[in-house]
Amino acid sequence: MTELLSFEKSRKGAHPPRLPDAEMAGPEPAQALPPEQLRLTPPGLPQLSEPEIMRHYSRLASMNYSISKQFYPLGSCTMKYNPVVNEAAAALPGFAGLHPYQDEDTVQGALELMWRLEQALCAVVGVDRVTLQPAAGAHGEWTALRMINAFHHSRGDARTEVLVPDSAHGTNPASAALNGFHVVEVKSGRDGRMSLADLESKLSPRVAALMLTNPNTLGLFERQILDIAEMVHATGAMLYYDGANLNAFMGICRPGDMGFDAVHMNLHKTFTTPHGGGGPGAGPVGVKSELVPFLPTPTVERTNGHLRLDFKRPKSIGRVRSFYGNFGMLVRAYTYIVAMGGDGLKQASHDAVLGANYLQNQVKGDLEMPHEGPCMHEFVASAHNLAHDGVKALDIAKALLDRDFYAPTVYFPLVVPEAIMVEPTETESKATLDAFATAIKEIVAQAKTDPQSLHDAPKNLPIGRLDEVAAARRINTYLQGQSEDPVLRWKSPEK
Amino acid sequence: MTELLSFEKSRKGAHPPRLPDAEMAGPEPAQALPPEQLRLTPPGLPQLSEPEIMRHYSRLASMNYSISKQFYPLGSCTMKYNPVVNEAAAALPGFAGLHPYQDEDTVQGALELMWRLEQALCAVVGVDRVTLQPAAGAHGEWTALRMINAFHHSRGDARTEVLVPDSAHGTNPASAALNGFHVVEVKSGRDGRMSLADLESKLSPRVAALMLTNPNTLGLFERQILDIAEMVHATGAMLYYDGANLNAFMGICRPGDMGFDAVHMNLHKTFTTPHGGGGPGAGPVGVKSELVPFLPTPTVERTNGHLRLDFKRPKSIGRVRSFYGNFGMLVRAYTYIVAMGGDGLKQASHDAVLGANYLQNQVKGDLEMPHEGPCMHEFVASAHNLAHDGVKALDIAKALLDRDFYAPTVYFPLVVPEAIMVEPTETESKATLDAFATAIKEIVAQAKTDPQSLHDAPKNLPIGRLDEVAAARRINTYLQGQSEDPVLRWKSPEK
Amino acid sequence: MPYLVHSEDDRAAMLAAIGVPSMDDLLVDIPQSLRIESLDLPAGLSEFETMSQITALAARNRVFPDRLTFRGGGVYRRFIPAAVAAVTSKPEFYTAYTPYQPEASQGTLQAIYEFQTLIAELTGLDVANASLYDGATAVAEAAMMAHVQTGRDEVVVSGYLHPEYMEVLRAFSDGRGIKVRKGTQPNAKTAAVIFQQPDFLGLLVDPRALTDAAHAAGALAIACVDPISLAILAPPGEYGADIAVGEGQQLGLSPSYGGPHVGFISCRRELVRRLPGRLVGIAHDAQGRRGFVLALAAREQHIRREKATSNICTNHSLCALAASVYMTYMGPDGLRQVADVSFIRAHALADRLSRLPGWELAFPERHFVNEFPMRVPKAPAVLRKLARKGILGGLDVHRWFRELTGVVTFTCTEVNDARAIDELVAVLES
Amino acid sequence: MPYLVHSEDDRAAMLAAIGVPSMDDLLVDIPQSLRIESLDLPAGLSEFETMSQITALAARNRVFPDRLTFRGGGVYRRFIPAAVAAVTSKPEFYTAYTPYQPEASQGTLQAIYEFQTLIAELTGLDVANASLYDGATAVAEAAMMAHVQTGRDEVVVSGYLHPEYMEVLRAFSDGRGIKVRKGTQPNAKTAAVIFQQPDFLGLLVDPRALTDAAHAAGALAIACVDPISLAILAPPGEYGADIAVGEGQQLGLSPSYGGPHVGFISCRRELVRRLPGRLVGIAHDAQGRRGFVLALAAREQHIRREKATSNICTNHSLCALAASVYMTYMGPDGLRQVADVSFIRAHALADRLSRLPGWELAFPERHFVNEFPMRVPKAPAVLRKLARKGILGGLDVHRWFRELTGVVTFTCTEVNDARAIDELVAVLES
Ligand SMILES: Cc1ncc(COP(=O)(O)O)c(C=O)c1O
Ligand SMILES: Cc1ncc(COP(=O)(O)O)c(C=O)c1O
Repeated sequence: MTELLSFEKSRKGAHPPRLPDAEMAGPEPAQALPPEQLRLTPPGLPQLSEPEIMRHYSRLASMNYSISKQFYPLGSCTMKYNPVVNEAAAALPGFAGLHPYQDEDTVQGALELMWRLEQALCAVVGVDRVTLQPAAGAHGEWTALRMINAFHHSRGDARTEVLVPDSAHGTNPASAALNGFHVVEVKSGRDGRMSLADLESKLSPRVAALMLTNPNTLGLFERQILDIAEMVHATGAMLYYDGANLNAFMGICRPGDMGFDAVHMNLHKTFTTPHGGGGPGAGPVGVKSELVPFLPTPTVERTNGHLRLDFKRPKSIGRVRSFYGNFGMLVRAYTYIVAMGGDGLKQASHDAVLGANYLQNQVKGDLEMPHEGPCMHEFVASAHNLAHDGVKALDIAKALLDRDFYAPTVYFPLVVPEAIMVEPTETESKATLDAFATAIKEIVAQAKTDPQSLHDAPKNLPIGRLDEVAAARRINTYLQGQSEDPVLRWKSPEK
Repeated sequence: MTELLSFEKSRKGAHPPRLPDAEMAGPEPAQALPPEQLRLTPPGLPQLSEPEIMRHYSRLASMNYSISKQFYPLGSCTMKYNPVVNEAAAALPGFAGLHPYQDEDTVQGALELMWRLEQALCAVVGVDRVTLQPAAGAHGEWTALRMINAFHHSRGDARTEVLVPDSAHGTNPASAALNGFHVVEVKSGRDGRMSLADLESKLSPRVAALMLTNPNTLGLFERQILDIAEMVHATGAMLYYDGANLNAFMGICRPGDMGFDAVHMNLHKTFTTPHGGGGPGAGPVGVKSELVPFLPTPTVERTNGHLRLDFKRPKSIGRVRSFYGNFGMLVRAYTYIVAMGGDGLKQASHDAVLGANYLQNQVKGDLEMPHEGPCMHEFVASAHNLAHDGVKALDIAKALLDRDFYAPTVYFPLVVPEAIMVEPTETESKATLDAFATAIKEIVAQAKTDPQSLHDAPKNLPIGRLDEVAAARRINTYLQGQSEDPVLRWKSPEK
Repeated sequence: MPYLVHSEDDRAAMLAAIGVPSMDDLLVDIPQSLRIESLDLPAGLSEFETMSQITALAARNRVFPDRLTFRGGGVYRRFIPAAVAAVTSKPEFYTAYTPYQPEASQGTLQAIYEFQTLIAELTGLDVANASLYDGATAVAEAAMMAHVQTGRDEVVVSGYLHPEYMEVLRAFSDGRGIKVRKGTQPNAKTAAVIFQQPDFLGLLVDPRALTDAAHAAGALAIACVDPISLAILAPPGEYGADIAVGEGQQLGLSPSYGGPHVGFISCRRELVRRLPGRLVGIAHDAQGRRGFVLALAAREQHIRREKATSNICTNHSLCALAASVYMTYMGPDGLRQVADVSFIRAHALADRLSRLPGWELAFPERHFVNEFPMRVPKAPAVLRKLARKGILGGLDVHRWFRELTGVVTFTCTEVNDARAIDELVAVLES
Repeated sequence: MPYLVHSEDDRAAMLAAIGVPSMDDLLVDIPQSLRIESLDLPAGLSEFETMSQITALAARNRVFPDRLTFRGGGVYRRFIPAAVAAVTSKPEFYTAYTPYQPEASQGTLQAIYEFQTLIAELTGLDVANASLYDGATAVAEAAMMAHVQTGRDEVVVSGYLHPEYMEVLRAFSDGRGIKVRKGTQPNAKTAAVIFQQPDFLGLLVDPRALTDAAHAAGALAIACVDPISLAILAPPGEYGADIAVGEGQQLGLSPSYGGPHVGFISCRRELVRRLPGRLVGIAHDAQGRRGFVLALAAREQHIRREKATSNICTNHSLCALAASVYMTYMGPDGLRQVADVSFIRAHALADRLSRLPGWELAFPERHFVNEFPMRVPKAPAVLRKLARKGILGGLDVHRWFRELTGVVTFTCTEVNDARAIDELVAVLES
C-alpha cells in the first residue's frame, strides 16, 4: 500500500471549504496595502475536498506502527501505554481554551495544576524546585546547563568544560556545546559503568558539570554514584541528571539523594504523554536550592491559596521558550500522576525492571549480553555473535518489523558494537514479551539458515528497506545546486 | 495478522480497574438480599488490564475495511463520507448528557433540533409530517405499515395483502409479514422496471399497500411511477416508499410528488450518519396528511417558539421504541443538512448520479450490463459473462478486497444472476473511480488467464476466504446438542 | 459544498467520458412533471457557522451533573471509562458497514463475537445475538420468538414492566395478532410470561416462581434484566428462564436523550434458530486459521424475506461495541464493585429519605438493588425545587401508573458520591 | 493500579524464570542508603475520581468564548476544522515515536514531508524542517544558523519583535556568546538582521529594505512571519530573506495556555546543512518504490553530538501534523478567505474603535493586517470592564514596552463575527 502526496492529488477548484464571509464593510488587502507588501502568486497549497483529505490521512495513519498497536521496545525511549483519559483531560475547554495572556485571576486552575505538578515532580526526583518551561528533554538539558553556567558565573568562577560519558545520548554533548562548553568525554569501564579513574583524570577546576543518566544508557545502575557525586562536588562542579531513564526507579530512590544538583525529566517518557511521532513532549528541570535563583521566569508561586506567575527574578537565566511550557502535556502528565499515585508509580518502576530482566533472560541465549548481572528498566544486547553470518543489528530490527513488532534502538549506545537496546516498559504483558523472545529466537535461527532473507526484510510493510545512501546522494546533488529533484520537499512538475 | 479473543488473554487478577468506594455505610447485597436472589458464581467476563484492552481493540480495528480508508461501493447502502464534525456535534454535553425524562423546559434545544429536522425531511421528501422514532430502515418500514394498517382499519376496511416487487430488499417482505400481511410479489419487466401488467393482476381490494423503492434496487428510475401510483390508489391501497435510495434525487424530485403516502428514510445512508459496523442508524418515516393521525407518540409540537412532546394522540399506533428515537443520530443528520443546505443536497444527488453513470461506463466493457440506458445513483452489473471461466460474482468481490477496495453488493437484487451492485456515491473522487475500474479490468482479464487465482482470493487480508458451509455444519451440530464447540460464543476450556 | 469532491473540470470530464452533454441527460427517466427547481431549505453553511448553530441549540438544553442525577427509569448515569469512546471513535469501527465481507471485517466480527459471549456469560444463557435496537424492542422480539416457538397467541406480562417497553410490546403484538395480558397466571394459550427484574420501580420480583409458572403452563419465561444488577443477582440462566433481554445503556453509553442505546437478547440453545438479527459464528479459512462470519443467515430477512424471524437488518453494532469495551474494562471484579457501590449507596439514600417528614418507602417489604420507589408528599413541587437547585431528582411514576400517586423512584450509582447525596438530602430538608 | 498489566501470578512466574526470589534481587545495584520506602504523594485514584479532580481544576479557569476574544499577542483564536482533531487523535499518529524505522513509519514521514512542502510553499523558500518547539526557539535557532554560517557574533533585531521571542533569543545567544543588538543598522560584525512581519504590535515593516540592508552588510535576513498573513503578504522568499521562521499555532492549534504549539523554519538551499532538527527526504526501496526517510542526519545530535547544528531531538511533530491538516483543508482559496475576512474585520474594528472618545490608532501612518495597536485612555480599567462583560479585550503592551503607555493591541479573525464586534463596541461605549 502506498499513498500519493496530497499535492499529487490536488485539482484546481476541487471543493474548497465553505468559510464565513466578512459580514461587514471594510477595505480589501489589495486596496489598503501598498503593492510591494502584497503576495503576487498564491502559495502552492494542495486543493482537495474534505472527504479526500480525511481518506488521505486515514491511509497514512495505517502505514504507521505505534504503541497503540505494536510492542515498541525502543530502548531509552520508554514507549509505554498512553492513557486515553489523559487526552480527554487535556482537551477540556477549561484548559485547551485558555489564552496565555489572560489575567491571573482567570487561570487559577491552570496555575494550580502547574504548581501541583511541580510539587509532585519534586517529590519523585528529590529536588527543591522544578521549571515546567522546557519543551523536551534536550531543551531541559540546555536549560539546566544555562543555570549551572549562571551559578558558576555568579560566583565569578567561569568554567569552560562539561564532562559527558561515552555512553551518553547525543543531546548531552550537543546541549553542552550550545552553551559554549567544551565537551570532554569520560570512558566507561569494562563493567559498563563510568570509569572513576578516567573521571578522576578529567575532573578539574575547568569543569562546570558532569552530565549523567542513571541507570546509564546500558540499563545499568551506576553503583558508585555517591562516590562520583563526591568527586564532582569536590572540584566545585555540578552533577546533572539526564532523566530519560527515570522510569527505572520511581519510588525506589531519587536522583536528588544521589547528589544530582539538576535533573531533567521527559514527561513524554516516564509520565506517559504521547510521543506524537516526534513530539510535542515536555522536559521539566528540577534543581536543588543553590540553583533555584537561576530558574527561568516566570515561576508559579502559591501564597495562601492564591496562585501567581513570578516574573521578578533578578538572577534568572530568563526565558527558554514562549509562555509557560507545553501546558497541554503538563495536564496529561499530572492526570497520570493523580491516577497512579505514589504507590502506582513505584509499582510501575518495579514492573519496568521486572519486565526488562525477564526479557533479557528470555533472549540471553540468542544474543550476546555484553554485561553481567541484572539490568534496570532496559538492557543492551549485541548482534555481534551473528557477525560471521553477515547479519547485523539492523537486519534483526527489520526482521522484527516483519513480525509486527517495532524495532529496539540499534547502534546506541555507541560503546556497544551492533547494539540492540531493549526497553519493554511496565505496560507490556508477559505474553507480549514471550512472543517477542520467540521472534528473536526465530530470527537468530534464520541468521544461520538463511541470512539473505534477513537482509531482504522487511517484506510485510508498505515499503521495503529504503536505500538511504542513494537518497543522501540525491540530496547532496540537490544541495549543491546540481539538480532540481524534489528530494526534501515536493515540487509541482509544471514549475 | 490475527488477534486472540479477550477471553483467551484473560488472567486471574490481571490489573482490574480502580473504581470509587461506597464512601458510606450501607448493607452489602449478601446481607440485604434473600440468598435465592443472589448470583452464585461471578459472570465469566475477561480479566485484562487497560493497556491490553486498548491494544486489543486497536488491533481489531486495523482488521476492518471502512469508508474512512477504503472505497466502499456497496450497492444499496450509500456508503458516503461521514463528516467528522457530525461526531463533534453529537458529543456536545448539551446533547449527550440529556436524560430522556427531563422536563420539557430543560430540553428545548433538543426538541427544537428534532422539530427542525422533521421540517427539513418533510421538505426533502415532500410529506406533511415525519416521525423520528424508528431506529433503522426496516423499523421504519414496519412503522409505516402499522400506520397504513391502522388507517385501513379506521375505515373499517381490513386489508390483508402487501405487494412487493421481486427486486425488493428483504426487509420489505419481512416488515410486511411482521404486520400480519400476506406478501404478494410483483414481477419486474425486461427493462428492469416493475411490470404494470403484473401489478394490475395483483392489485385487488385486499391489497393494503405497494412497497416500492425508486430508483429501484437496479438503480433504475420507475418511469411510470405516476401510473403506478394512480393504479394503486385507485384500489384504495397506499403507496409506500422505501427511502434507501433517496440519495439519487434530493432536490431533483420528491417521493411525495410521485404519489407515495408513506416514506422511510435511512439517515445512516442519505444523511451521512455512520454505519457503525451495523448500526445504530435512524429510519424516520414521513407521511401524507391522511396518515398523520396514526403517527407514533409522542410527536414534537411547536407553538409560538415553545416546544413540547404530544402524547395525546388517540389514533396513534403507539410507540415503536423507547423514548424519542436515536437522538444522537438525529443530531448528526441535522448537522449534515445545515452544512449542506438545499443547494448542497441537490448537488450531492447530481454528483451521486454522475459518479454511478461514469463508473458504469468505465466497466461496461468488462461486465455484463443487464439494463440499458443511464442509471441513477447506482447500477447493477452481472458477472454472468465470466460463467464459462468458472468465475462468479463472489470471486470478483474477494479479488477486489485484495486490491484494497471493499466489495460491491453481490447476489442482490435477486432478479439479476451473479449480480454486482455498485453505488459509488458523491464523495468518491474520479481518481478513485478510475482506480476501481482498472481493478475490475485486471480481475476480468485474470478470470480468463488464471481463474484459480480468483477462487483463492483474498490473499492480502488478515484471513483467507472463510468456509461458511463447514461453519454452518458445526453450528448445526452444536444446535442439535451433538457438540459443545464454542461456535456462537466462546467457552472457557475449563468449563 | 462541504462534503463533495469534484471540481467543475472533474464533472465535465466525467460527462464527456459518459458521452452526454449535461446532467439532465442522465436524469431523462424522471418525468418533467416531477422535477423541482430546488429544495425549500436554507443554503448551506460553513462548518464554523454550522457548529455555532448546533452549539446554540445544545446551549438551550440544561444538563444536570452526573453526580446530582438521581433519576433513572431505564436510563442511568454511570461512570464511562475514557476507553469506551477511544474505541468507538475509531473510524475503522464506526465507518464500517455490516460485515458482509468477513475477510475485510474481522475486527467488527470478532468484537461482536466477544459481545455475544459477554452477554451470554452475564445472563447465564447459551447464545446471545449481535444486538437489537433497544430494551423495548428486545422485549417485543422475545415475545415474537415465544409466539412462533409455542404457536400460541398470548403473552402474559407480570408486574411493573417499563411502561414504554409495554407500549412497544403491544404495537409489535398487534402486528402479529398477539394478545398482551397483564397478570401472573399463564394458561394453555400463553406463549410466554414476561417479567422485569428488577422491575420498573426497581423492585425485585421472584423470577423462579414466575419461570416455573410459565413452564408449568408450557409457556416460555422471558426475563428483562438490568445488566449491571447481574453482578449481584441470579442470572436468568440460573433460574431457568428461556430468553433474557434487556437495555445495555448502562454499559458505557451516554443518556443522549434516550438513544442510541442497545438492546440485547440471549436464549437457550434450543431457541437459537428463532433469534432475530445478526449472529456471528466461527469459521476457518483454507489454511485452517480461525475467523468470524455472520452465521445462521437463513433466519434473516435478506435470505428468508417474509419468513424471516424478524425484519431487523441494521442493528446497534457500535453500541454493542461500546458495551463490550465497558464490560471488558470492568471485568468481573469491576462490575461487581460498581454494582455493590450502587447498591450500598442506594440503600443508604433510601434510609435517609425515609427519615424525611412524610416520606416513606412505597413498598417497604420489597427488596431492591439501586433504584427504589418512595412515597413523597407534594412530589411535583419537590422535584421542581430540586431542579432549581441543579439536582435532577427522582422520577414521578404517577404519570404512567394511576395507582401510584406521589410515588417517585430514586436511583443511585457510583457517580453519586457521598457529598452529592448530602446535597440532595440537604435541599429536601430545607 | 490503572495502567499496569501484570497479575501477581504473572510477576511470580517472571521472577521464577529469571531465577530470583524477589524484586529486591533485581535492584541489588542500588545502594541501600539510597532506598526510599515510598513517594511522598497521595495514593492513586480511580479514573472517575481522577477526572473529577482534573475537571474541578479546569472549572477554576475562565474561558472566554472565541467570538469575544480580541486578544492576540502571538496566540490567536481561529476556526479549527473538526478534521484536525480527527486526524491528530488517531493513535497511529499520536502514539508513534520519532520515525527511526522508516518502513514502519511511512505515515508520519510522508505527513512531515508534506508539512515541509507546505511551509516551503507558504514562505516561498526552498526547504523547511520537520518542526521546532515554538516561534521563540525558531527565531533563536535561526540566529544560531546565521552565526555559524557567517562566523559573526552579533545579531541585530529590528522593530517590535515579540518580547518573549526576544528573551529566548537572548538566552540562546548568551549560551553561544552572541551579542543581541536592537536597531536597524547591520555592520561587518552582524550575522543576521531579524525582523517580525507583521511585528508584535501587528504593524507591517519594510521587509525588502531590511533584507537589503542585511545583505549589504554581508549578513543574513531572518523574517519571523505570521503564517496566515502570508496568504496576503509577500512571502520571505519573494523579498530575498534567507531564513523564515514563525509560530504555527494559528494553523489549527488551540491556545492551550500557550502550548504545545509549533515553530517552523525554512531557508534557502545554501543553508539547508545548517538547519536544526529533523528533515524528511525521499528514498526508494529495492523495487524502486518511493518512500520517505529522515535525511541529512549528519547535522544532528545523535550523529554529530557536540558538533550538531542544534541539540533538538523530540520536536513538535504532532503539532506540525495538525498544521498540515489545517493548511490542506484550507487550500490556497480557504487560507486567502480566512486572511481576507480577518483583514476586513480588523480594519472595520479599528475604524470603529478610533471613533471612541479619546481612542486613537497608536501608529496611524502604519499598515497592519488583522492586529493593530490603539492608544486607549485608562487601558487597565477598560480591559477589566470588558472582562466583566465576558469579553477578552485587547492586550496591554505597556507591560513590555515602557514607551507604549496606554497602548493596547486588538486582533480580529474569522471567529469574531459582526455581532461580537458590535457587543465589544457597545460595552466600550457604555
Ligand atoms: C538518554 C536520553 N537523553 C536525552 C534525550 C532527549 O530527550 P528529547 O528527545 O525529549 O529531547 C533522550 C531521548 O531520546 C534520551 O534517550
Ligand atoms: C433497499 C433497502 N431497503 C431497506 C433497507 C433496510 O434498512 P436498515 O438496514 O436501516 O434497516 C436497506 C438497507 O440495507 C435497503 O438497502
